[in-house]
Order: sequence, then C-alpha cells, then structure tokens
Amino acid sequence: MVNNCSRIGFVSLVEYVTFGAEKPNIRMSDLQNLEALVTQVRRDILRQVHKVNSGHPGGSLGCAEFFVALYQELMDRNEDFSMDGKNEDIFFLSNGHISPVFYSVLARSGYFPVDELNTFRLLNSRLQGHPTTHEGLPGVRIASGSLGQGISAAIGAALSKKLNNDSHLVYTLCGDGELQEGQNWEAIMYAAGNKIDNLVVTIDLNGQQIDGSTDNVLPMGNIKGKFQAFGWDVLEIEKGNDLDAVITGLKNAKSRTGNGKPICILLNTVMGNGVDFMMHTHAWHGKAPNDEQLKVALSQNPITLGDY
Amino acid sequence: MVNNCSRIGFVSLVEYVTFGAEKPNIRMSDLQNLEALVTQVRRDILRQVHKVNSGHPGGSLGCAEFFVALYQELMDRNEDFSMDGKNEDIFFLSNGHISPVFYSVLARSGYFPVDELNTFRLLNSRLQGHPTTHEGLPGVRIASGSLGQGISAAIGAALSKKLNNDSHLVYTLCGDGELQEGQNWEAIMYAAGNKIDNLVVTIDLNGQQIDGSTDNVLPMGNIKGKFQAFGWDVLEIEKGNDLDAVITGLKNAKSRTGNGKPICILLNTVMGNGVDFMMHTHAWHGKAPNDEQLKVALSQNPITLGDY
Amino acid sequence: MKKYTNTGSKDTRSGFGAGLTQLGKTNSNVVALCADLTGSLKMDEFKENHPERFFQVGIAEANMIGMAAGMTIGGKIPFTGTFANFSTGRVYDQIRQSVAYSYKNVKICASHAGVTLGEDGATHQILEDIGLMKMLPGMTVINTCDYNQTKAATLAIAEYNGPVYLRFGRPKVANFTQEDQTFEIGKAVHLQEGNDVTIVASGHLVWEALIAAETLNEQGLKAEVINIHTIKPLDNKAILNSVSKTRCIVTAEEHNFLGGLGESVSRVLAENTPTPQEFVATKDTFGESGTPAQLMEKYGLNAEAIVKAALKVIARK
Amino acid sequence: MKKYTNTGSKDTRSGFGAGLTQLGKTNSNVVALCADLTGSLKMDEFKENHPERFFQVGIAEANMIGMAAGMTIGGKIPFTGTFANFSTGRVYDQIRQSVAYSYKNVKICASHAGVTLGEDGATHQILEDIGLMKMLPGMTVINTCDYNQTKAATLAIAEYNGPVYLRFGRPKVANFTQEDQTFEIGKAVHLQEGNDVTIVASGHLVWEALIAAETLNEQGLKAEVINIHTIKPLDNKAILNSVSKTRCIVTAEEHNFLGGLGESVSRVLAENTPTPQEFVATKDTFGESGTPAQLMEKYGLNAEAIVKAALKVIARK
Ligand SMILES: Cc1ncc(C[n+]2csc(CCOP(=O)(O)OP(=O)(O)O)c2C)c(N)n1
Ligand SMILES: Cc1ncc(C[n+]2csc(CCOP(=O)(O)OP(=O)(O)O)c2C)c(N)n1
Ligand SMILES: [Mg+2]
Ligand SMILES: [Mg+2]
Repeated sequence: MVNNCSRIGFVSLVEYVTFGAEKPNIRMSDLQNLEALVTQVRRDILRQVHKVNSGHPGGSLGCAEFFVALYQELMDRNEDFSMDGKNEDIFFLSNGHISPVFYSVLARSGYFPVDELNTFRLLNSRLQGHPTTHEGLPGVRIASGSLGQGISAAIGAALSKKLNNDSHLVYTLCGDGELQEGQNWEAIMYAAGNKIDNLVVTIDLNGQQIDGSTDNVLPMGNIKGKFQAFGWDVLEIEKGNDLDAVITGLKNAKSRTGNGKPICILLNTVMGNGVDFMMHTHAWHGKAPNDEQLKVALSQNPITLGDY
Repeated sequence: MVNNCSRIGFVSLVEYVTFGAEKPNIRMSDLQNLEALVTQVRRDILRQVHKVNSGHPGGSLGCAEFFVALYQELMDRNEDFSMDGKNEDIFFLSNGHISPVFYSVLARSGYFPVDELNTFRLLNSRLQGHPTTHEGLPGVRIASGSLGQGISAAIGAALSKKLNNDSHLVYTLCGDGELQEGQNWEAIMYAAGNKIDNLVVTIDLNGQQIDGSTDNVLPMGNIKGKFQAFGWDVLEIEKGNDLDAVITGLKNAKSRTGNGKPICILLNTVMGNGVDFMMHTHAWHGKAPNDEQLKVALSQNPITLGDY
Repeated sequence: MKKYTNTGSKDTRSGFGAGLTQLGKTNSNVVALCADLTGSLKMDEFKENHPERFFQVGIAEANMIGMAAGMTIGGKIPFTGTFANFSTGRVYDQIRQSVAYSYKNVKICASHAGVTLGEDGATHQILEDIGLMKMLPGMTVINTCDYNQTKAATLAIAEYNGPVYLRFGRPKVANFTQEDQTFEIGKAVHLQEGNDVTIVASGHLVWEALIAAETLNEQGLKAEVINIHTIKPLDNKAILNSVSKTRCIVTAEEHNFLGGLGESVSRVLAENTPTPQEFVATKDTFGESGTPAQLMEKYGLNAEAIVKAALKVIARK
Repeated sequence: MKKYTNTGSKDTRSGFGAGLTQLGKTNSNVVALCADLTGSLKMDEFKENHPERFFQVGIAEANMIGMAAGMTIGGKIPFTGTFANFSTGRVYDQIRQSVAYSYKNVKICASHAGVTLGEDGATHQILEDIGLMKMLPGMTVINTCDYNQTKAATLAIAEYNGPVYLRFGRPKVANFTQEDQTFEIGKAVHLQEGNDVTIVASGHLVWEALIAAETLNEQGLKAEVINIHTIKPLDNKAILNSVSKTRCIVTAEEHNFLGGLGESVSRVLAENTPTPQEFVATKDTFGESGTPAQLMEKYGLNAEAIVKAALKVIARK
C-alpha cells in the first residue's frame, strides 16, 4: 500500500521517465517536483491532442494541478495497480472528455507506460477518446463520456466500500456544465439523504462549456448554495490552479469525510490554464492546437520531466 | 373567454349535473358550491377507482381542493374547449397517476360528459389509467405517467406563449416523490436561468410516495431551500386542503408572475384527505377501496352535486 | 404430445422475488436496488432479510443504474428492480455506458413488461424493451415464461458474470415448468416436437403457444414449440434445426413486432435459410388500459392468434 | 449504369444547418433547441438570424425533449439538435411519452450518428438509434445520405405534421444527389436498376453502395441500388418489387445489424417472400476511436464490404 505516510522516496527525473510501467506507483516527493510534473502533464495534454488533431485541451489543462495533487498526494492506492477496487481510494472521472489529463497522470503515476500516450485516440488504442474499461486500460474504473453519470457510479462504489468495511475514499471529478444534467441531482439528493460520507465530489468550476460560458449557455446561479440546499458539506478551493492550494483543499476535504455528509469541493480553475491563448475561453474546450500553436504552448511550459 | 372577472353566473346543482358536456366551461359561483364540488370530486375519485379496482386514490384525494380552485377560480380558459393552447391558461399534470381527480374536475368543468367517468381505465376508454392526448380526451395537453416530464413540457408551453405574445399562464402539478427524478432539476435550472415567469409549478407536498413516506424512501431535505437555491420564487400553502387557503395561495402566486422568476407553490396536503382510513399513509397511493370501504368512504363525504 | 399442467397460476415477478430471497441467503455479494417499487417487484422479503444489502434509491432510475454499476467495483452483484419501461427506456444511455460498454456485472430486473401490465395504460406498458436491450453489445436478454422459470433464471444470472436484462410480468399466469429446474442461459427449451410448423415463443406467450399447439394438434397439425427464454444470445441452432424440419415459423412475444424477438429470428433466417414467418406481437401500436386478458386479446397476443398465424404460415410454405 | 458525380464532399449535418437556416426564413413557427452543441449541429446561422426562436437548453437533453413537446402546444414546430446518442438513448422515455405517444410535432435532429463520429469513441458512437426510434409507434425515421438530401429532408419534415427522427453525420462525404430535390418521406429512391442483387442502403452507406455497384458491374453483375432514406415508414413495396427481380438482397447501414434497417427488411421479406439477405452493418460491437475512414473499414462499412456481401448473397440464391 502506498499512502501519504509511507510513500516511495524520491524518484529521479531520469528514472521517472525510464521506468514507465515497470515502476510501481510513482510518487514525486516534494512540491518542486510536483510543480514540474504539472508542467509535464500540460505538455502531455497538448502533445496528445495535437498529434491526433482532436480531443479536449481546455478542461484538461485547467485540471492538471487537481490530478497531480490527487494521484500524488491524496489517494491511497494499491501498489500493484490491482483493479478490484478494494482497500484503496478510487477515482471516477465523470467529465470523460478531459481524458488527456487523466491519461497523462495515470501514466506518469505508473499505471501504464508513458509511451502509450502516443496512441491517444488512435485506432486500436487503449487510450480511447473518452476513458473506458472496455480496452482494459489500468486506472480506469468505468466508461465516461456521456456526461452526468459519474457521481452515481461513485456513490455505488462508496456503498460497496461501506459493505466491505473498507474505510477508503471515493473521489470524483465533474464539469460545471455537466451539472446541468439531471442525473447529477438525483445522485446529489441520494448521497445526502443516505449519508454517503466517504465520497468527495469535485466540481471543475471553470465557468465554461462548449457553446460559451456557463452564464451564457445556462446560468447556473449559486452552485455552492445548491449543493448546500441539497445537504452537502461544501468547501471551495479559490485557487484551483495553485498546486499548494489544491493539495491543502483536498486534504481539508479528506479530513471532513466520515461525518455523515458527502463532501463537495468547488474547484475554481481557469480553462486552458498555462497556455495564454487558450485561457479564459471556451474556444479550446474541444479543439487541438496546430503545429505553430503547439510550439508556442509548449514554450510557455518549458519545465519537463521528459516528454514521452 | 371565461375568466375570473366575467365568469358564467350561478349554475344550479340540477343544471350542473344535467348539462354535462353541452354546458360550456362550468364555473361554480361561491365558496359553498365549490366546497360541495370538492366533496363531489372526492366521491368521483373513490367511485372511479373502486369500479375498476385500480388507480390512485391517495394523491388524488389530497389534491381535490387544488384542482377545484385551479379550474374554477384561477384559470382563464377558452369557453369552447379549443385545445390549441392559445389565449388561455393551460395546465399540465406531471404526476399523471392522480388522473382520477383530474378527470373528475375536467368533467365537472364541462370538458367532457360527467358520465364518461364511468369508463375510467376500461378498455377503449378515453380515460386512460394515466392522462393522454392519444385518445383525444379534451382538457389533456400531453401524456403523463412516467414521472418527471411535466415541468419541461410546461416550460415549452410557457415559451410558446411568450413567442405568441399570449400573456396567459402555464400551471403544473408535480408530486413530491416525483421531484426525485433528475429531469425536474434540469427544468428547474432552466426555468430560473431563462426567467420563465409565466409559469406556476405546484408541488403536492404530501410527504408520501409508493414505498413509504418520502423521509423513509429518500429524505428530500428542505424542498423550499432547494427551489430557492435554484432561483425560484417559492411560496407555501400551509393548508393545502383548505379550499379558501388554496384559492388565496394560488391567487398570490398568480400575482407574483411576470417578475422574472418562475413561481413554485409548496402545497401541503394530506394524502387520502377526506377519508379517515386513507389519510396520512402511503398505503392508498395506488390501491382501490373494496365495496365496504367505499361505502364508509362515501359516507364521510356525503355532500354531493349528484354522482354520475 | 407432451402434457403440461398448470400447477397453479402465479405471477412471474413473484418468481423473481423468490429467487432473490434465495440469493440473499446463498450469495452474500448479491445486493438489491429499487426505485420506489419494492412491493411491485416482490423485493420486500430480500429487504427485510438483508436491510444492509437493500438500497432504496427513490424515484431516480438513472441514478440507480449508475449506482449499481459502481457497486460492482468492490465485488457486489447488484440486482436493480423497477418496471420494464423505467428499467430500459428511461435509462438506456446509462445502461449503455455504465453497464454494457463498461461490462459491469449488473442484473437489470424488470417487471410489468408489456400490455399485461394492464390498467395503468400505455405510458407504463413498454413493448420495446427487448429490442432496446438486445441492441446493446454484451447484454444478455432473458424473458421468462412462468414463476418457476423466472425463479430459476434469477438464480442463474447471479452465477453468470456480465450484464443481464431479465424481463418478467405482472399478472398471474400458468405455472407449468418444472419446480427445481436449472436455467441455462442461451439454451432454448423444446416443449413440443412437430414437423408442420415451428412456434418460437417467449414470456407470457409460451403457455399460449402450448395451448395453440393443442388446438393445431386437434386439426392434425404438429407444432414444434420452443421456449426461447433467452433472446440474446439467441439459440440460432435450435431455430434453424427446427425450421429445417418444419419450413415455416411463428414467433410469439409480448412486444412490438418491430425490433424484438421476431425480427431477430427473421434476421437469422434471412442469413441462413429464408423461411416464411408470421409474427404474433403488437403491430407497432401503443397499448392502453384494460385487464391483461382483454389486452392480450385485443392486441392479438394469445393462443387463438398463434393458431391463426400458424395456419397462415403453413399455407405459405 | 447511371453516373453519379460527387459535386464536392460536404458533411450531412451542414445540409441540416442549411435547411434549418432556410426554414427560419420561410416558416415563422419553426423554433430550434440545442443542448450545448450549436456549432457541431450547424445551428449557428439559425441562432444568429432568429435569436428569439433559438433556445439554448444547456446539457440537459431530457428537458430539451420535454420543452420541445410543450412548445408544440401553441403551434410551434420545434427542431431539437444534439448528437444522435443524446438525441435518442439518453431521452428514450421522454421521446416515448411526451413526443411519440402524445403525437407532438417535434423534429428530433441528430448529428454524429454511427462510427463516423470518429475519435470521440464508443460512448458517442451510437449504433442503435435507428432501432430505438423505429420501435416507437407513430415515429418517422429518416437517415439521409448526403448534404443535398439532408437539406431537402430538413425542409420536408417541417411540412409534415408528426414526430420525426432525422439522423445525419459528422464527416464530409460525397455530395451526389440533386441540389434542389424534393424529399418524399417514405418513398425509396432507385439509384441503379439491376437484376442480380438488390442493395438497400441508407445514410453514409448509399455512396458506398454506388461504388460497390460499379465494382460489381465490372464483374458483369447488375446491382439494383435503392436509397432507403426513410427507415420508417419503410417502403416495403420498393423492396419487394426489387427482390422479385433479383431474388437476393444486401442491406447496408451504419448501425448494429441487430434492430436496425437490416432486420426491418428481414421481417418484411419473411412476411412476404423469404429471400437470402446479407448484412453490411456493425456486428453487435461497440465502436472505438479512429478516423471515420479507418472505422468504416475496420467495421466493414464500405464499398468493399458491400461487394463481398453481394457476391455472397448472389451465391446463396
Ligand atoms: C450527455 C451528454 N451531452 C452532451 C455531451 C457533449 N459535451 C461534451 S463536453 C460538453 C461540455 C461540458 O461542459 P463542462 O462540464 O463544463 O466541461 P468543460 O467544457 O469545462 O471541460 C458537452 C456538452 C456529452 N458528452 N454528454
Ligand atoms: C419514471 C417513473 N418511475 C416510477 C414510477 C412509478 N410510480 C408511480 S407513482 C410513484 C410515486 C410518486 O410519488 P409522489 O410523486 O409523491 O406521488 P404520490 O404518491 O404522493 O401521489 C411511482 C414511483 C413512474 N410512474 N414513473
Ligand atoms: Mg466547464
Ligand atoms: Mg407524494
């Protein structure tokens, strides 16, 4: 078991890149390395979507810090990557379109060879456009892509944990636009009514969706108020692209589990974060950079642990 | 146009019963007659479900006052029962299972012969188990029965009215258990975000659903807070089985339309109201009384305008 | 002809309830979820025996399916229960992504299928659920014919690893299959042997097919009656073997003739050995309120309709 | 053989967009609803021209369908737009009750159908939508083959009073039908006459069928090619007339072979004149990420696959 107390020691950049899937559960050991990993993840995202000229960089870039913090600092994960869902924290990506960031962090954490990022969205790849268990990619628990289904699955997994007397947690990430899907509110009502308190749902509050800002598409009003009215314990991470703030916020959330309420984190992120021309706009929700744009984007994220 | 200002004058009980469908838009003229109508509606409900030994008396009985108030006092309805949805208030029953109260009040308001209540749930009837347009029953705007779809349809109709420069209102009734369906929350979010302010949604807050009380089945928490957090103007009718209170509450709701917010009425009712052994329990949600029970139930509701 | 005896009419949903009760005792991984229809689904006993393994999700079928999918992670075997319409059409995309494509070990158990749901009418009477579920890759689709078979199927699907749709009904119907049968997924059951016509029936139509076969027998015609409890994977071999003798076929199902068992059979025949076929099924109409018997008659879903179809298809050879 | 020329590849969804733009100008009752996919559905122009008649509903497809149904009350003709999966499977019960059973004049317009959606992968590539929609009583189901036909169909369905499912796709494909054609709902279009085999194709497979017919022609085989743009109501007569000449048939669709056009044709044949049939369709599998062309090839959905099927079915006569 790798957890926050007994984590694997420092992994040199060279080793890190070299070991790939052979290395069990790679953990970076200090914030500086984690910051480098965040930039590397951004590079991975950009290069994945650029190569196949498709995929979703915007939301992915905004969530780089979240994924790094979650997989490197928060989650207790089985060292052997066993996928039975027992005796470890597990994560569901509800907004499956941000697969590039998910794949990058899974690979960089040792779930599969980093090289395999090269196959993103290609025919016969395990790295499908949206994450799936269908092709057997380690680290993925369920298919997502059609929005709105992740919280329900997470509740189910959380209940399984309770039945199994497994005290680990279930984490989920949802888009803010995604919250317009009614199934979420069924799940949100259920989780509060049934005290699912081993569940931490994070909302990627980037204020953007495909057709524009959430305010323009469908004004969602006070999201915090909504979760609270539905009986959740809500906390906000104001700086969702500040790694330190994200780690602190996630730890805070974790400490509030087990108290009879499901936990919601409102994670304020910037869509397209880290690439100036992609930031603060929905334009890059699902559009890949061309060669020139990629060059500029990578140059804005020069720190690297080594590209695949 | 029949509206509250120029309503048809007093209709004697005898006339009322006799005229049936020939009589345009029957309106009772004073509270005493309306009270009698409420009891008659209860009798109609009980006799409908008893005859075919199926149907939903519980929710129906609890909403007798609401339907009488709505159709007799609130709605501006076309005199000729034209069903094009233009230039009149219209109503959607989202919780279609309480068709017995809907049918009774439609018939007693002149939409179709009162006698036709005899055909409730029989083969080839226009009075299907759940209301439908499929058999052409006047007064029904859309099919319901599968829960959770009524508010969406009502929003659509409300938007049509705005496009048609038709200043009339759209009313809907939903069950409280029904609010567990996610589609409602999609609609609730949409209506607030798009300022659908010619819409009045009433929730039948009887605290019961099929498997038990809403608290036992799926605790719904603070429903008022939820609607408010979703940006609605919410008002409560504490005594949902007091005709006067219901009329006052509905008029209050009506007066609050046109102000940029959709209106929600939380109508506190008693399931099975008016029949002592059916009250305050989910047991009669979808169960018909036997001969003996019918007799007792009717004896508790002796005032009548004349049974069909 | 073999004789089949109705040992006492029972509803198939009670067979499901009995099976689930038994599973509760024998398989501690089995969990049950219900969307505010516990009594109708006959899940009360499981609920009482194992409150910690029973999950009341309220009127939220989409969430129920997603939860069930999630519960498989960690090793549970979830059985979801609601009416057939709300088990399929209401949650098609959720089943598609979270259950079928994700290949989760969820058992979607659906009562009140078809017009025999009765008085509630068309909004509740789904006649498309077999078609809906059969189109999903990896899904097993079962429609049982009586109490005993439904109970056996309930036990069998718990042993099978993969998504299953189990369809049963509301009314009391003849209980005529063996009490302690083993249910073999995907293996058609021959109820009568015959050379003149094949009758392939599922669900409530199986008993009607047996009655029809008797009537035909009185007219000197031998019908081969096959209980095709599993619509997917379909027992193509049983069907093809039978029509190689009879050279004509009637399919009988409580379902729209579009998209269901009938069309699956047509496809198998067209691919292998084109054969005259008649369809006992609803003919692309919604149902309506009425008693189960009235509706079976009005919509041509009984022994009489099967006899008529058989005579017609025999004449078409 | 008739010659068909690709006048410049275009996506069928742009044909929809162009039709909708035109309707915006000619029919003031037409309103459009979209669930956060305005650009993908090519609804931007309608939105810009008629902001008051364009309704952005956000990511809430169920609400969109219900709203559309409600808008018909008061005389509007709503066109809803989202991907095919979210237009059908996601909202089946809503379409069933609020649109089909209620017989509302709603036009459900669905883009990105089938595997040619491409890189997004299986969760978005519905291969069951034709089956889903064809099982609904009263629903008209259309799957157009190119830009021009899609535009014409868009105009035609506005004139027709009743629920319609209009399916089209994402990639650029040959645009070869006439520019200002009239679209007749339910009337199959003969593209080639022939005696050796009937090829009934819809959607993106029609152009492939024409290429296949040329290849067959080179081998001395005359294929009759029918563009069956309307899957429901199906033009049974056109199919039966053709097979009475050719005595064998290939159906070609970008859809699961279970439940779609192919099985509808099998049923019509089984009811009337049993005929050997081969299926060009996906064989009960989910799709995956890839380019449209790669996927058409991998899943056997191109001219080559049609030729192979035709040769096989001719041999089976
Ligand atoms: C059920 C469903 N409807 C529509 C879509 C198409 N879609 C994919 S992403 C997206 C926008 C999601 O917005 P948000 O959750 O805010 O994610 P972000 O754009 O911020 O990454 C939409 C509409 C989908 N995938 N699933
Ligand atoms: C989508 C859907 N799921 C389940 C049902 C079955 N059902 C009918 S009424 C009902 C309970 C509704 O509760 P509520 O809205 O509170 O109505 P009440 O019992 O108070 O009349 C249920 C679960 C249904 N009709 N539709
Ligand atoms: Mg967003
Ligand atoms: Mg209630």
